Amino acid sequence: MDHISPVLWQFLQKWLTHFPLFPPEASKIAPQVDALFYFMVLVSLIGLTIVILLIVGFSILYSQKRHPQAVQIEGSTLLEATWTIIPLGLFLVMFVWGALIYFRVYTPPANAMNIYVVGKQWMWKVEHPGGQHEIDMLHIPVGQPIQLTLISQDVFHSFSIPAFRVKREAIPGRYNTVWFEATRTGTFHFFCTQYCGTDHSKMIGEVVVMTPDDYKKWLAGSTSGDSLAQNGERLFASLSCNACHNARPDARGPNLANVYNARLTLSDGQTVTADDAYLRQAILNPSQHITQGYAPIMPTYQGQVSEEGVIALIEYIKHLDSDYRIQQTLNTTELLPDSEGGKSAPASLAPAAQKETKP
Amino acid sequence: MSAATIISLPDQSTARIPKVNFLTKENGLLSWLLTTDHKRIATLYLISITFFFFIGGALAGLIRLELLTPQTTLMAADTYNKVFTMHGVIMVFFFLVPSVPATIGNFLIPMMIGAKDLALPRINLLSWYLYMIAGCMAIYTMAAGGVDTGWTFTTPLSTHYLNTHVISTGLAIFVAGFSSIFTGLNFIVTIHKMRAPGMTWFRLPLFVWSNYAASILMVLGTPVLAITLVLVVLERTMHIGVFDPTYGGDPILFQHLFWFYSHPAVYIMILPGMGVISEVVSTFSRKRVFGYTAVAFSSVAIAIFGFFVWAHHMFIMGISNYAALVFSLLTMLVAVPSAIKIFNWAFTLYKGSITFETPMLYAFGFMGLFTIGGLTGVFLGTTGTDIHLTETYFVVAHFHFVMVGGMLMAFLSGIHFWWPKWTGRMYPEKISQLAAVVTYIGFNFTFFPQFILGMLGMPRRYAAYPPEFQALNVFSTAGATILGVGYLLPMLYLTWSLKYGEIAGDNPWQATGLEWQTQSPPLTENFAEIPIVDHEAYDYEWLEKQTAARQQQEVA
Amino acid sequence: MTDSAAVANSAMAETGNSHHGEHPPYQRHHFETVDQQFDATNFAMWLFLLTEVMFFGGLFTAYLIMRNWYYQAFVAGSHQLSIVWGTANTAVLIASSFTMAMSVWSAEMRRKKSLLVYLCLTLVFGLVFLGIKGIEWHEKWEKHHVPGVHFSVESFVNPQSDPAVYNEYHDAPLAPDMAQKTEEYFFLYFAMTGMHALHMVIGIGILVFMIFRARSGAFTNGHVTFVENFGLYWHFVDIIWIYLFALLYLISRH
Amino acid sequence: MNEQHELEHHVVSPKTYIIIFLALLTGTALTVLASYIDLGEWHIAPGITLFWNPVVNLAIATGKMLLVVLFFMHVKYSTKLTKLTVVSGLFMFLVLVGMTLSDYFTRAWGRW
Ligand code: HEA
Ligand code: HEA
Ligand code: HEC
Ligand code: CUA
Ligand SMILES: [Cu+2]
Repeated sequence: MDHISPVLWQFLQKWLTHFPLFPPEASKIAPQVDALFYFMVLVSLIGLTIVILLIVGFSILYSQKRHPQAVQIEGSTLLEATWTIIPLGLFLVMFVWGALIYFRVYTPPANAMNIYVVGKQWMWKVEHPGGQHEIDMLHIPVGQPIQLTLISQDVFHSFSIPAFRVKREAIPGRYNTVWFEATRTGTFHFFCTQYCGTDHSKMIGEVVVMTPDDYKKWLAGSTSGDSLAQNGERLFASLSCNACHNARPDARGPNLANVYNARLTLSDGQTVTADDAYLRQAILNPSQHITQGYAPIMPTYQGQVSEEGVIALIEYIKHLDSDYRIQQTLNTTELLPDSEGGKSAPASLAPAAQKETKP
Repeated sequence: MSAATIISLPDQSTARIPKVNFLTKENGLLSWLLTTDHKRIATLYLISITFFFFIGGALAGLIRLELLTPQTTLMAADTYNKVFTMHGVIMVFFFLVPSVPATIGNFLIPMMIGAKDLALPRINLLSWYLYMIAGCMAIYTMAAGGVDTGWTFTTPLSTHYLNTHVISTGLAIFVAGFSSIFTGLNFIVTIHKMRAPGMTWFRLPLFVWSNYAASILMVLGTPVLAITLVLVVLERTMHIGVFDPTYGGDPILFQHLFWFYSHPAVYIMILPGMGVISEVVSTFSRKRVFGYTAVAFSSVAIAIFGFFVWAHHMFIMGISNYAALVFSLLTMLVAVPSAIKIFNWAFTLYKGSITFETPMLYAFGFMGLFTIGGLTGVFLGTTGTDIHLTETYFVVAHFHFVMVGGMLMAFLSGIHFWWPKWTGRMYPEKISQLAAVVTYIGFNFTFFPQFILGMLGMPRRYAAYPPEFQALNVFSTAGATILGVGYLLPMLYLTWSLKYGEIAGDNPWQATGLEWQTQSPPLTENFAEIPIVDHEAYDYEWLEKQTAARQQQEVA
Repeated sequence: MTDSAAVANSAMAETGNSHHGEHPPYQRHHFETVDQQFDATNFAMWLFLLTEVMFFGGLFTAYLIMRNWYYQAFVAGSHQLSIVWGTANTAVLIASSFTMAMSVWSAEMRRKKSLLVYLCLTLVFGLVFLGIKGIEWHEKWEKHHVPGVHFSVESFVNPQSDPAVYNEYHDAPLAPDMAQKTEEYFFLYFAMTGMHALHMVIGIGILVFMIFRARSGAFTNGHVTFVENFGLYWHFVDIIWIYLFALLYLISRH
Repeated sequence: MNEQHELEHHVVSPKTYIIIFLALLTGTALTVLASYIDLGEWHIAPGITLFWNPVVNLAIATGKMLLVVLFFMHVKYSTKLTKLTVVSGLFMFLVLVGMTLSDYFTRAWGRW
């Protein structure tokens, strides 16, 4: 060993010890994805081994030296059917198994805590419901389903957390969602994986998974004062949405209280659910879907309000149930000390969790 | 591997290359530039795509050098982006799509079916000119500063957020697309209408079948790419269009239209290569391809099903989950015909009489590497695992395994196999066997680590990456150097053999195809008289009788 | 299968009894028979039309999606198109298709004079079509309805400002954001009719060339391939227009 | 050889062409008329409605297309191969449009 130059030796040592062959499994879905992955690796290895064995075996057995005269064979329907049906069967197993995981990853549970993520060239802006903003960082509590609502301000980006085995494209003009539940604390990379221009490779950030207690502390420490919904309320007033959307009987626009997740009937007879995507559409392209009984008079706010503004508005509308006044005074900071006694589940902090009470 | 070859070279002391052949028929530059002879056009193509391959290869070298270190040491991020974009564009549209069809296919299809030329010789020449025009536009783009969209032109990045040469690249690909359409169209017409008497569909060599299938894809898929690029160009110039949400468009629509072509395009890239493998495996095991009909139909099945799976490139983009389900299922179906082919080739060896000349070595390389590449394709086609693996180096490794490990191997296999027919001279066997082994080793070193990188989550198209990925990247770069040598070697010794190679004679491999029954290099009209076909493809007994009869004649 | 058998048979028959000199001058050397040549070029033309179908297919897909999303904008945009001009143009193009079919028939019957007449008629109809298209486009230009170039939504947010259209359809004003989407409609309108017109221009170029050739009797000597294939192209362009007319002009007139 | 050619190669009579021509003009008149009448709609299921106007519109266009293809373009008298080419063109067109739209239409299903 002495012959090897110390520099090279250090280098080798560093490599051999820092040689991850396998990413950490840090979310609830990760072991499930990996199980499928290993199943597929196994099947592939077996398939590959069979192919290689056949080729090498026949090459040895029937090389010209050993077997100078070839025997002409037409084929064999039985054999061919075998290697049609067996791979097909295996592939179908993979398909079904994969589809189950896919639906799980892209169907957030009802109690998930919602965090908004806005991608732009070349950074990630994370908006917590409590009003905390982060750039290229994402703080989350362990053991709590987190739903990310992703949108891009310009081009396609893609939010990928390898340790959680989840990834979702952030595209302009539309919300995409993904969810996960971290199972261990720590810091993990997240990447922008969709090519998005010059500094694509700099759109890297870190997910910090914390214990619920640490998370609470972090929330308290990094609040900017107002929650998203409160920002939304301010916008609602300054954009004079309330000129039309107010509870007065002569209001020109529909009452927005409890509109979130309600079934709406449109003027062309179709019905839609007023989810995030619908609300966003209603603000930016109001005339695309006209609610029954109203005139298409709402102006578009395209260009007047940023993606973050839209998010705040939506967050505000989400919380517009009859007792929203009380809600609005709920400041995350003030709430924190209370919850320490007893029901300490961080879920109760998240505004998103409050909608559970709704049917 | 030494004495036990089936090469039946003529007596080298007396052997001569026929004085009249397609290479010597006319002389002068103009006779080449205005030729309508499919073999000459194939030669022109061969030279031009080799040129582009080495440009693309040099760019690949730059990519690998940059990725040696985690930081952007060699070049700035936007230079890197241009480099991989041009690498992808050149390799896909200017090398791999025309590789086997426009060179080997062009050279062989008329001969294999016993015709004097393709049905539309002037269109064939036109398609080469279109290719060259497109090529010049691509070179111009590079010289003028390049383009950094990635070869997939994702909107709205390509339409509004870049100020590089998107338009000239788009138009270059548009023109190259029409070159490819005309080639495909020509093949289909030729195969339908120009077959020699007695050459029924089920007597066609499998190479013809697979090129036929690829041609269907070219004819039906490429126009969609063309119109998509036109729309991108319009959107870029007029600042209004159907792809950018700011103007009310839908970027996912672009993805649909782009992949409607570009998924079938990957089968355009692989099918002709599969045809080469069928010919080579049969010849060097001196045995009829196992299950001829299954192999023939699997080509057509790939071509047809290949059209129904395009959205597997969009699983995480926010297409409907139900659509993802359907496209994933169909992806599984399209993988099966490839499996059929692999096993049928393997069983062609069974009870054969196998020798291991260079084309056969490359063919073995193809079978192993394509199986790995294809099976990892299934990982990506499975929705659940694709979420994790998409847009990482796993994908990069997948497609290099199928495109480089698959198609490029097949291309080299075919070039070596038909080199004696094309030039009348043999390539040097020993050194070329060495080159085949070197490429195989280099290839695995380069691209296998990338699977692990992808599993670890390293995103593709990254100029700089977190240091924990470095070790595997160093492996990969080292492998690429070996690989580069592996590709440089054939270039050198094949050129050498043009002058010094042994004279090959009509049928050095004792193969059965019609192309081997004429002189090497062939006449301009291919055959002294149009053959009448009375035997199946790969009928070695027929060949033996034929040879015996000829020997008798010579004795008499 | 049958046609290939036919080719094979006639090839054999020919090797039996014909000498080299007997080939008609228009037979290219690499074909065995004139029939084979005709079949091959005809089939090639069909394949080319296949690519054209897919080429326009991309545009139609985009159109269908946008129309679904922005239905009102598409209706309002469509009302801006003149149904009279549109119908007239459809009739003109159908007529030119008819005369083209008759040209092919004349060539097959070896009637040089009638071939020339029908070809010229086709040419005239083609030019008339482009002329009308030009008038329509010009109108769009005047009304600021060319997307990307000082596009104005005035006629849509305030239909009364455009009395000619308003008096006919009494369109309700569009909300500003929907009105903006009419630009999307006109983008597709120009892309689709433009692409179609480009095909017409190319066709007209070939027509002129054909008329010159026909004057020297090129297509009335039994070799009708070129006329026949061009006819296919011309009819195809007609078919595209039939759909464009249905989709762009007739969205909702009631 | 030429006679043989003539036999194989069916020549459509001008009479047929005139009939088709008139039929096409009638079709054009019909679509224009139809577009001025509100043909109503069909509520297949809550939220899914079929409007008759575009359906009729496209049906007439398709009818016209068939006339042109079958008679003007002689497909009715052509080989199986030509017919197959035409059908495969239409089929691929429908695949492109249909499978793309299937994504758009199923996006609203479920919760996403
Ligand atoms: C020659 C080119 C080529 C070929 C042939 C293929 C073949 C296949 N490809 Fe690949 N693919 C590409 C080129 C190609 N691909 C490229 C260039 C990209 C990236 C584009 C980009 O984004 O830049 C890509 C990306 C890509 C993706 C998208 C990844 C992503 O971005 O998320 C997917 C997903 O489904 C996929 C799937 C497949 C499948 C299922 C096959 C199948 O056809 C493979 C079938 C073959 C086999 C299955 C092997 C043989 C089987 C056996 C021997 C049986 C073994 C035995 C048992 C199982 C018992 N490919
Ligand atoms: C036919 C297709 C083809 C071929 C043959 C290759 C060949 C190679 N490719 Fe390529 N590749 C693509 C198609 C292809 N690639 C595509 C479509 C992409 C995606 C682009 C995108 O994301 O938009 C891609 C992307 C891509 C990447 C990912 C870039 C990124 O995402 O950041 C990498 C990285 O390793 C890579 C490497 C290589 C290497 C090492 C080779 C080697 O096999 C090449 C070896 C050949 C040579 C080295 C040439 C011969 C030698 C010389 C000419 C001597 C001179 C050599 C030097 C100066 C070094 N390729
Ligand atoms: C000029 C009056 C007006 C103003 C200002 C206005 N709206 Fe509206 N809004 C309407 C009308 C009328 C409707 C119902 C018709 C429709 O769907 O477009 C509506 C519908 C909506 C809906 C859909 C809910 C439903 O029941 O259909 C949302 C959400 C909404 N508005 C939010 C906003 C927000 C947020 C603002 C301010 C940024 C705003 N509106 C400003 C008039 C207005
Ligand atoms: Cu953002 Cu890549
Ligand atoms: Cu694909």
